[in-house]
Amino acid sequence: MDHSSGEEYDVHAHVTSVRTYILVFAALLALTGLTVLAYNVRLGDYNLLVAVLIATLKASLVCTWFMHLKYEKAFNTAFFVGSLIFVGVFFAYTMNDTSERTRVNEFSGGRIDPKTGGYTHGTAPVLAEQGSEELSLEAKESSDAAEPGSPE
Amino acid sequence: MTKPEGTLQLPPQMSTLAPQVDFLYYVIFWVSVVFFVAIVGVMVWYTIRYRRRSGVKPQPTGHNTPLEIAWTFLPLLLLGYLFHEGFKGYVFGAVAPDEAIEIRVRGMQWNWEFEHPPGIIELNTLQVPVHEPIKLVMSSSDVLHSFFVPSLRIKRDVVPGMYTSMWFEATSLTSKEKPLTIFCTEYCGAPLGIDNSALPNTNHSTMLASLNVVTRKAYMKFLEEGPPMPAECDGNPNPAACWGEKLRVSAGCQSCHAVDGVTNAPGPNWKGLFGATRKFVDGKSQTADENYIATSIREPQSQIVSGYANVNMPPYRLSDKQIDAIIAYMRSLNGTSAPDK
Amino acid sequence: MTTEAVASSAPPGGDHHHDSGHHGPEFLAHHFDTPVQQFDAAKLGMWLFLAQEVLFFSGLFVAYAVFRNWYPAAFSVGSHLLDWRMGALNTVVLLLSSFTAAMAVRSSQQGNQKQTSTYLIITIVCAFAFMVVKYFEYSHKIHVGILPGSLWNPTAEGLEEVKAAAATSYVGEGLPYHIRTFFGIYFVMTGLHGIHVLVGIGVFIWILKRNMRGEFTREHFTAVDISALYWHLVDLIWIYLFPLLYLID
Amino acid sequence: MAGEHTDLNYLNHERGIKSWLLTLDHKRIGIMYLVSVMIAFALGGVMALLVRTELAFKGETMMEADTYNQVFTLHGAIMVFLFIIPSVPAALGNFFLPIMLGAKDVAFPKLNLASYYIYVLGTIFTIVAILVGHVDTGWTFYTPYSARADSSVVWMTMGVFILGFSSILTGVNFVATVHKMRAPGLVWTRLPLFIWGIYATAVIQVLATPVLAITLFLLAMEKVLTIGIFDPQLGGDPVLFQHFFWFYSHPAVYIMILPGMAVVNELIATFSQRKIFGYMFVAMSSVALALLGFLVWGHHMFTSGMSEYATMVFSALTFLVAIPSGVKVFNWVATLYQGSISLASPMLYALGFIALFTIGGLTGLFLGTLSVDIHLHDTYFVVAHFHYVMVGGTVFGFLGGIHYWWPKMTGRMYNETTARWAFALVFTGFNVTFFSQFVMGSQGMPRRYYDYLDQFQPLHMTSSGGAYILGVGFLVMTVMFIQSLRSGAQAPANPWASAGYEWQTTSPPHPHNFAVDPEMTRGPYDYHLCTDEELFDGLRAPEEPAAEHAA
Repeated sequence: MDHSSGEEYDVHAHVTSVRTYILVFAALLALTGLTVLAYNVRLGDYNLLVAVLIATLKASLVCTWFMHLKYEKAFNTAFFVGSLIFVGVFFAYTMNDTSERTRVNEFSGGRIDPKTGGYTHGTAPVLAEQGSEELSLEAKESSDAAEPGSPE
Repeated sequence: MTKPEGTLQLPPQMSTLAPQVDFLYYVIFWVSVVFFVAIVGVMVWYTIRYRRRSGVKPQPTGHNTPLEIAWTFLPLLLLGYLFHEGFKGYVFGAVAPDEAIEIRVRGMQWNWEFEHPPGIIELNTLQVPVHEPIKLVMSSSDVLHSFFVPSLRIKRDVVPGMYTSMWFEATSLTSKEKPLTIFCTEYCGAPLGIDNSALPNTNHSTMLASLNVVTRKAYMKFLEEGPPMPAECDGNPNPAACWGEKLRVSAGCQSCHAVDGVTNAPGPNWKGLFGATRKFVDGKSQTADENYIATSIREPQSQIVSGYANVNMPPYRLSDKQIDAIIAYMRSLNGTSAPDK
Repeated sequence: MTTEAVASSAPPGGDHHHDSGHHGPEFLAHHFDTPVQQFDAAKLGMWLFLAQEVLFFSGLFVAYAVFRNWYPAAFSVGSHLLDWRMGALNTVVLLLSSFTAAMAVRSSQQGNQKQTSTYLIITIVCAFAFMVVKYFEYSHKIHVGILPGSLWNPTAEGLEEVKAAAATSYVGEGLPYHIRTFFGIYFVMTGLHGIHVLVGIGVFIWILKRNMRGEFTREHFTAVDISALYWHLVDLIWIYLFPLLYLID
Repeated sequence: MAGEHTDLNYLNHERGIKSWLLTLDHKRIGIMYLVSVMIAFALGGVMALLVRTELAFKGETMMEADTYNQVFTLHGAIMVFLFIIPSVPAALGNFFLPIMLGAKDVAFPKLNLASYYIYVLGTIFTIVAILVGHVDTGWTFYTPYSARADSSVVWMTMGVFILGFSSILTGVNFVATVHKMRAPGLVWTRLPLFIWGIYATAVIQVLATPVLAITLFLLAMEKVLTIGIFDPQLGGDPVLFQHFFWFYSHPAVYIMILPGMAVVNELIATFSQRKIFGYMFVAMSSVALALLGFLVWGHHMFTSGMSEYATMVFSALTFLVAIPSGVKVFNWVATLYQGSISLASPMLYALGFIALFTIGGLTGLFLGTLSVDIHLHDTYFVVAHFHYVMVGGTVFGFLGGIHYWWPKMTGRMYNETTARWAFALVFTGFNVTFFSQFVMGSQGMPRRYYDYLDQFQPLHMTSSGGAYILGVGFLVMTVMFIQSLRSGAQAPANPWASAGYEWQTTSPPHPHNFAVDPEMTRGPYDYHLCTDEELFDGLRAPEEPAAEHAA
């Protein structure tokens, strides 16, 4: 194991120019502004999608340039991006199951029993009637406002 | 593979679902036996045939990709079949026919409460008509429980804050003295430091209920009259007190209420309770008469005696006759068994 | 974009009189053969740790998604209770600190220790600024009684704020019961992220000290690079936290 | 304890307690892990015997229901978090991974020592939780029961939270070592299958354990800040906790079984003197198991009130996971063909592993099929299934590994006949204990029951009897190993005539593993390429140069 002064002996990390860093930083600030702007525009469900897309764009900018993922060994990128697939699997199945539950009343959070239209046993408003947990002022209001079968 | 009286491995088949489940169980069982015998047999044979003998060198390993592909993808066919059959049986057990009788099941720490359609409440016993689909709509009032009847091959968790449901159709009657046992199979703990934890309905392992499959006529009669007085109380001079005593056991009151006049934990002692004045947490007080006891059984949280603030007793919705029986039993504890009600 | 290759000037191999047959420059650990191997191993180890952090925070994002799906009204009102300007300020502060951290690595790669120290100091100052903004947000919520779960007992002033927030959100009037769940998730997410920022400050102070002692040279800047990677990840998490918590319509 | 070898080795090159507690040598850290893990195993084993003694007779035999709940919780928690997850990767993996790679040490030695001390800290937290008392939630900490119990559950969850980081850091260390520290000539297709197994386990440890950390952190916040995520009264959902918990815990069962399989690869290859059949298929099946393990956690929740659609998807994917395990077992049996098989005690454990793991795997088919699982879930059938896979699988692999590498680790041989007696006791005791539980389970005996119906009494009695035989078997084994340490014969460098890289160095190995940096010119199982000198097992008289090997 002789230590020739060959290329592979010393560390040759890639040095990015200052210009690149400044450009990336400016882009990140612009995107933050864009997110806030998008927030004020009423897009309904797409607001969430737009917010996540912009955040992902910013995140990939930070990853490729600030974290040098562009010049990194293939395995590091593969492992880091690969971990996102596992996050995706975790999201997909948990959301797939939890969104199947019985309809939830937005106001009181009470689970609506499909048959009787009333609240399922053990949810907050039902507990209120049982008096097992004294509810402060505004929750009482919310349970009045949210009578069973209240408008969606 | 339908053996109604049950085999070495499986309990008797008492529901329409059971034969399907058992057939699939035995298909998997025999497939497993074949695989096991093949693998271990070949292993043992090779071990003997090629045992180490001096002077015999091992052959270098070849490789046989088609064989590898074969034993990677061929088992997929078998597994595909198992998945398909399994899912079919599962859907059959999960989706109830429309005309099923709907029974509300409430699990609470160590009791099962059943509510039949017209509002009749049963505690730790369930009567169902034979050859009729019964749909169970279940929820829990405290922690996770799970409703399991081995002979019906049905099991579903009972989750607080959510409805879970399943259905079954009993195929044969159960005898009076040997009802089906309902187990709780989701761990729900035990109270700290009760002395004899083998008593019924005092912890997770004794949270049992009995399922009686009766004729339709008997079921209809039961719906009118509500839960009957237990048979052994008939000859008793004070049948109501005897029923009350039996209820204290079957309804699980004994896990918190003693009757020896001494211990007052975790719930108040029943001996000497009837007629005594009770001081509440908010300072008011009241003599313990009939309706005090009725309300403290039906809505325990509405009137809490001082000293028991952090004991959250669940509501017990017993029928009027049952509450009268408990009151009669309390009177008998004080020795004033004058039935002047 | 011109990229200057790092001219390797220092003679490889350094001196040879080390114990236990040590070979190579002083910073090379005995069980590595070449500095490249040591650097790559460190980088790989760090990226594995970052993947683990991503999975760690993924649990929180899944909880967020489940409860936003169940209680959209409560999340909308809860989000309006938060001051998005403070959130935006915090985002800019963290982006700046991320920029200066990257510049610190660049100057350390070129062996310019003084410049590295200045950039590190700016990064640490930004991190402190972030925590100060967080302190104001938290103290206001605690003072007004808007807390998670059963700690939720808003004072009169708090109730006013909740009603105002409900008015601006799509809910209009009527107060959802589960604002407390939103704040349960809000405090856990931003609190855990805050703890990671504090850890980042600690790491950078330790790196600054070692840099002051002149430990990092053109060949040996691994520690600066790795702590910057950790800091970029903390910034990444906040890039997602800001829109998801502060900007729910 | 140290072998009186004249030449320098990792045991005698420095002495004193400080040299052990502050060591950076992966071999010493491996030994420290081994000792701590065996203590945890003994503690967990005692809990198991208490559980079986209580269940031997109906009604109250020796303890209350609540004490019984605490005992089985401790049995579960200690065995899972303190013993079986760190056992093969941290103890045997730490010791042999660098040697098999031809490296001097793991990639980050300081991190290695740090992860050992994090393990010790986590153990202390867990023991404090035991002393503070009555953690009776089961090793799964299901809410809302765990969220309602008193504060000592927070101690236990924080203890497991810390133990998780020790597992993560070990995983990071091993992946970096396998990628960056291989000796020249050791390409990926020449990696010993033990390394493939430990590598796949490390990947799971890095990717799955953080989700356990966040789950326990949320559970602690649930109790401290009542954030209301898992508590239904505050709008939370207990089934969500089950999703979080099992997203970690199913990959965790692959963290447990893959190292067991990894060891068995080495044993089968050495004791049949042959390369493993279908080397690439077995290696890739380890990686496949690691990745597929993340898709199937829902099969623990079939009856938990999860939606029917999710249940169907999980059941389908669960069957995919059975394929790689099957591939491994078929390839092992194929390796025995035309080999030269010696039934030394390590090989007994390997063959025991194949038989018992096959039963464990096949009973998994029952639990993967939806309608049958509805009947069998949360009964003793499941208890028997995972004990067959964990004890029949991982523990047999672990014991096989300890027997196999004992001469290399300690420089001492152990008594072969006592080892075979111990194996016989362990094998029969195990089968008597858990085969009876299969029948109990399918008859409908629920899990975690302190008291049971009369019909299950005889089977519980047999199971408890079997547990005592198992206990005696482990005692015999412990006595044998202690006796071997005190007065065992000097171990030659390659007592099992194995072609593995770790046998090419002295036993116990040089502080830097190899006196001169190794160069790998052949695969780890290429017996036909090995010179006789490499395969010389030191048992023949030294003067006649192992003639018959040449024949």
